[in-house]
Amino acid sequence: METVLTHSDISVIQLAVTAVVLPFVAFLLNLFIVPRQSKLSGVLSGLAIGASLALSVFVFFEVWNQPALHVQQIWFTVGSTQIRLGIWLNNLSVLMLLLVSAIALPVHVYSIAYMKGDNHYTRYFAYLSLFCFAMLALVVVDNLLLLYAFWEMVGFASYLLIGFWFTREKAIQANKKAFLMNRIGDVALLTGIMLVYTHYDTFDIVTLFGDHSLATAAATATATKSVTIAGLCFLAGAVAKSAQFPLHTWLPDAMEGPTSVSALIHAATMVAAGIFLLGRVYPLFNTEVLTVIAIVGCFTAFMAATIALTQTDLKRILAYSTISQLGYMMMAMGIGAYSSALFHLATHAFFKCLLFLAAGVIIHEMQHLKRKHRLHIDAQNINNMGGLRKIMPVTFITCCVAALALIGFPLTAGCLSKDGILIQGFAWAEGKGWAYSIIPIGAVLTSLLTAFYIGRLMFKVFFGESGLEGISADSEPEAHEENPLLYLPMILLALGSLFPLFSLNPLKFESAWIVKGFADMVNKTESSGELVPFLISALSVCVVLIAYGVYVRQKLQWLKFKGVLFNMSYNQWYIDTFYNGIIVRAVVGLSRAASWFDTYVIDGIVKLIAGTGLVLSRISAWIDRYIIDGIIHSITYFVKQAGNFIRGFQTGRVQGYLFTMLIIVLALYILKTFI
Amino acid sequence: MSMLSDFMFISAGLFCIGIYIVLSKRNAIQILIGIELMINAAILNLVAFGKYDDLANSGQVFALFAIVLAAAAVAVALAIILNVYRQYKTIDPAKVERLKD
Amino acid sequence: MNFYFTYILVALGLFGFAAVFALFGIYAERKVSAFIQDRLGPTETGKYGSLQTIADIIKLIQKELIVPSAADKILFVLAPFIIFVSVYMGFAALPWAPGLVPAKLNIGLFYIFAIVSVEALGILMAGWGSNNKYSLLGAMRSVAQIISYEIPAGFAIISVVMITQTLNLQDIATQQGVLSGESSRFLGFIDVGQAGGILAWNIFRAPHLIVAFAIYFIASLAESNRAPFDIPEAESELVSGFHTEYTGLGFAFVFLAEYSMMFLVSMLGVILFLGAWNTPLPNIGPAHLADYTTGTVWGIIWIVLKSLLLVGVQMWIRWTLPRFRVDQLMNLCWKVLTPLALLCMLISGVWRLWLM
Amino acid sequence: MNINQVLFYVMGFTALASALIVAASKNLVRSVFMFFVTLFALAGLYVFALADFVAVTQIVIYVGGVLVLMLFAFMLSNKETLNSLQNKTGNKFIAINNMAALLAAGLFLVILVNAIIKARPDGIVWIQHAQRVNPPRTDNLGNIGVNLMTNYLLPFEVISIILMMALIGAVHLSRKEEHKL
Amino acid sequence: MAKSGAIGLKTVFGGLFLTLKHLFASKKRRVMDSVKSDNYFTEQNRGTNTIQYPSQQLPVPEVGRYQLFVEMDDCIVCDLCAKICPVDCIDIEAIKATEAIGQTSDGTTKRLYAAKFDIDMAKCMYCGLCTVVCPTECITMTNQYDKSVQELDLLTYKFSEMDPALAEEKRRLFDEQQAEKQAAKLAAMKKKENGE
Repeated sequence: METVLTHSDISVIQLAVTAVVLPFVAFLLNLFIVPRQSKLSGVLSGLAIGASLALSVFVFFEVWNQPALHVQQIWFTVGSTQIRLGIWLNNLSVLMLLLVSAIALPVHVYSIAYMKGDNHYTRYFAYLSLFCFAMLALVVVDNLLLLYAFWEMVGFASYLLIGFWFTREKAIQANKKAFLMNRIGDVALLTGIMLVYTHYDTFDIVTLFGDHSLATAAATATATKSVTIAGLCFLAGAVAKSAQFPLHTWLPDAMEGPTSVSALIHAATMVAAGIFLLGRVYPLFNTEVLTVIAIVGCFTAFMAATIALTQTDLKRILAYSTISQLGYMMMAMGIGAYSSALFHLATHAFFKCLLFLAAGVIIHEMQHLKRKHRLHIDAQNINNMGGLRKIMPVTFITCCVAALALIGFPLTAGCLSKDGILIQGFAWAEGKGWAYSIIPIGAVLTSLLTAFYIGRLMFKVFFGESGLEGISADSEPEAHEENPLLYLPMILLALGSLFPLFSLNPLKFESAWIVKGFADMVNKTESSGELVPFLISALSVCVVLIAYGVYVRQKLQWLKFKGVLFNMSYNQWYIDTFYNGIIVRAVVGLSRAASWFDTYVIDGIVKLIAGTGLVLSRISAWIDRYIIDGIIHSITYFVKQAGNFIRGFQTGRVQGYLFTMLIIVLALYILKTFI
Repeated sequence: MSMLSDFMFISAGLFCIGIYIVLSKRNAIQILIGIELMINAAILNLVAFGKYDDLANSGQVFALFAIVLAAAAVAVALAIILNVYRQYKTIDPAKVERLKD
Repeated sequence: MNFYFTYILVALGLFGFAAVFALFGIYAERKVSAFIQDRLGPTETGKYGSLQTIADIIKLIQKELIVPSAADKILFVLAPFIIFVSVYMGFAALPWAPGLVPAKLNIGLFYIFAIVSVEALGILMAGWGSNNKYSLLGAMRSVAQIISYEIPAGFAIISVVMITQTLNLQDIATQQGVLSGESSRFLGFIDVGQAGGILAWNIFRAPHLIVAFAIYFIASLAESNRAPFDIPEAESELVSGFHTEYTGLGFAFVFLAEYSMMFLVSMLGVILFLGAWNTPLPNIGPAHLADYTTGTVWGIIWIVLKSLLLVGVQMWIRWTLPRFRVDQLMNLCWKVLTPLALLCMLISGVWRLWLM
Repeated sequence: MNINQVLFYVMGFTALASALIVAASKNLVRSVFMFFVTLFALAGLYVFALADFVAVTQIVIYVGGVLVLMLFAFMLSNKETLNSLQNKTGNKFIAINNMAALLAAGLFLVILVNAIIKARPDGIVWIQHAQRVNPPRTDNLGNIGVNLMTNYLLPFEVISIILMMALIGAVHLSRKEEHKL
Repeated sequence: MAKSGAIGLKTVFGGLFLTLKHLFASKKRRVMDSVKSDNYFTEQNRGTNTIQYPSQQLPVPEVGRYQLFVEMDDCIVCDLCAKICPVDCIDIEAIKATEAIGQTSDGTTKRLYAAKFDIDMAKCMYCGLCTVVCPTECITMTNQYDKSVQELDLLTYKFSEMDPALAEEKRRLFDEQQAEKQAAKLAAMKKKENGE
């Protein structure tokens, strides 16, 4: 794959590398040089990511819809195998590069205000920069091993950030959970990489999945079993990282981290890494795997949407919404709507990030109220909110934009991407039998559920009266939303959630440039393509109106908030309970058994040996004491007596000895000389 | 005229004075001085003879060794004297009789 | 018998120099201390108080020599002279200019090192002879300090000797200038044998000799009992150490010895490290600055100037730094200076073998 | 009788006389300081034997080290002598209890002198040879150094080890810690 | 170890350069400025601080409270200052005059002679109470502060100009007047007795 690179291409790659490395520099500076709680750290990280964004934009325009850029050098050599590493910039890479930095910048800006006064300000930004570095690096590297390394680093940064407030027990539990869940996926991913390596003898992504690649040929022609398994392994990795069923439960718990972190990592970027991974290795998947992907995605989307219906925690609702939307993307990948999946990834990043940032502001406000009135309430419970639109107009408006985008309301970015998925879904199911059409129908249902829960969220938070007794929010005289650093990013993201950023035609998803950038895997369709979006939009509006009726007007009381379905949704389909009850208990039981074995069987044998040794040594001690010591004592007795006898000759006076010696010398000399 | 025998007479005198000090004194440090005098008498002889050994300089070299050894001996001896003083509160070697507390 | 006469004249000349130096040294010290402390110092006796020391000496000479009744009289009276003579004898081997040295000794450096250590004995005599606990404590401290600091100083000196390969001070001096006739390399690389000047000085011949010089300088401060190593005469604890009981001429001699010692160690440092009587000006191309400024008179001027500079630094340090505590003093000597000096010696060996 | 010989006999006399005072003096401190004179005179004698390096070493080690060490030890330990310094008794050089020692030392001196006279050291063959073939040189410093590092390398190294052992032993012995004898 | 060494070196050189700065700043001499001057204290941080006293003097405020001075013409010898003095350094001996002997500058009539008005400045503690109680403000503190003398006695300042002979004369006169009065009184009594 050695292509001749022109000078400008090399500079583009250098710029890309710079964009990747800048946050790392910020991380190192924050970690080692910048003093704790220094205001500098936020500015530093923000500047780094800002510069990265600028470079990414440049790189994007250089690479987008141009031939992919690729440089390599030898990393290390094992035997005759050369492992190369390098940078691969194709449409997918630069899109992700741009997306990550574009989302990260507003979050950084927001964080500067949001984390103000925290005791570990510098540490926060260090972690954030580390995450950005890992994520940016993840999207540009061309080597599976390196990709795995950065994959792990992303997970690790996420772990650090979830447990950022490490004094909270729940945060510790959440980050452990996230880490362990991710670990399952990571192991699967590593297995997948190994399988790919044994099969194709290379780690090089370009060789594997680029144009005219090995995998493309393999997937289409000879779909061996190992390739299928490798595909499933990659899927499992993506499932864990993107919080898909059945490994999704870490994501809601991950909301224990700072809200800005949730916005950046758990809504917009890191969870998208799974989708990105699927996109990177897409040629590897054969039909079976793709179907599995579609099923998993569809099911996750539906399940998460139903759970989101009943949750009361603001951030948890958004978390489940994220899971649901990621399921959407997953499903799109599975049905071959590659471009739409990525398109949705991009649009979703904007509006979900915005929703989280808004949630952060709202929670901030609630905590403020809580402190002010000395209440003991959960600041994140939406039942305690209400009527906030009057005191937080900017948040309200931006939130509305995001919610509409999430519903897929026309004129928003979400409408374009979501409709694309739905249309392609119907097209895919067409002519394959009724069973296949469950998937697009599930998607539509999910879409309606989405409309309902987001409507519920909006109405509970912004409309009606405050959930807090005796406190009317609008009687608060003081200024809210005072910090422009908080709402400026939100406004920017809200603008990004509207259609013009992605397409000039608000109704036709094919005209979006992201869709055009990727060669689609599904044939273009025209049947019912135009109808579906309008139908769904109309239905969505109806659903929103129902929600309005339920939560604002307090009508439609026949909707029960009890019952099996409600409980199932409220308790998140009992998945966590299941995990705790079955898997954890099984592991604990196994370890108890092992412990019993250790205590009684192994220790018993050891004690038996020890007892034998003890008896033997008692015997030898007796021999030692009476027989051997007896001999020695008798010898010493004789020596002692002899010594006592000789002792009398020794006075211990050196001078005496010397004198004696002198006398002897004199005597000898006299004898020798004169006699 | 050679002064070799003069050197030797001086050395003999110093040596005998050293012997007298060692034999007669009741103070460990003075005894040490006597020993040092004797060593110096020996060194004087070494040096005196070494004058005629131009090639190997054995006299001077061994005089140096002797000086160094004497210094080392003094260091150890004084340490012992100090220790003895701490134990017995005297430095008269004749009074140090008890071997054990 | 004429040369005996010369010997006596030289000895008298050195004594005269020591006395005159002490005279102006004391005056300079008082002035320096005064200026450092924003005072004026002596101003009344003579112009700018320049005759103050002479007045003090006249006063000291007039004073009665008091010997404490409980003192060991012989030791008490002898001690100041032994202290002074040991320092004074050290001057015998110091070269002043090319070809101008009171006694040409093969082992001049070793001789100075040995004879100066006799000073410790004099101090012990003074301390014991005074029969005064402050004197004895001061003497013990002083001797312990001198003996301890002789070790790093000795090692620093040896690292020079290993480079120069001689104990003859005149040879060491000659090697560091244009008169050496052999190549001498700046930092072991650039040949400055012909150019001479400051770059040919020992301190620049091998970089580690800069460290050795620092060690020697610190140790020499301690050996002459100067601040910050003046715990033997710590006024706040021991009145004034071993010379508490001295008056009149005895005190004058102790003082004379202290200032002579200052000059001696400075001059030795200059000879060993700072080019002795060599000019700092190098030959640059056609401008033979080094050749112009080398000679007997120039030599004396240079060496006195450099030594006075070092003496000035000693004074400056004395009036800046606070006194060390005993444990800090010994820590510095044994845990810092001695290992560093050993390291210097090691590097000297390697340097000699591989780089010269 | 040139000035060198005069100086030599003066030195020798000083050495012997000061050594006698060391032996005779009741005042220990003075006798130690007198010992210093003896050592200095001995150093002078070494110079006459053309061993100036040994002479200087003698001063460094004995005067600078050994004597000071002795004085230190004395001042640290000897309270009795400190007291006896105050009430000086008469200078009894010839006392009854020292007669035996004096006699032994005197007899030994007689024997030594006798032996030296008999041996006639100036007539020893190799010394006469050496005087004829290569008369003694004064600048033998470099030669000593070379010899130390070649002929006498083994004793040199051994002595350094012994010195180190002695120092460690001395330090160990004089530590303040309590240790059983 | 290395860190403490670095700190040591840093502080040593810091100190050395500080003293060097002072050493070379010594050319500048202190300006003899009054306390009132604005840069009185900044002046002390520059150059040498020594005041070579006899030839240089700091200006002293006119209202300085140093040496006591008595304007004898205004003194009415009331003895208040001697009574209030906490250290008893004022010693006054008064002689009653036979008639009013004059007026002070503020118009008070003087009726006593001061045979002795000594102030022992060696004892004085400069509290200034005497100046406060003086009814005619004749005792004041001046800004003279240099009172170096050869003998201690010279620190006792005598303000009374009356010589002993004159004092004796005035005493005698007063005694005579008293005696006359006594005599007259006796005569009057006798007369009364006789008259009764």
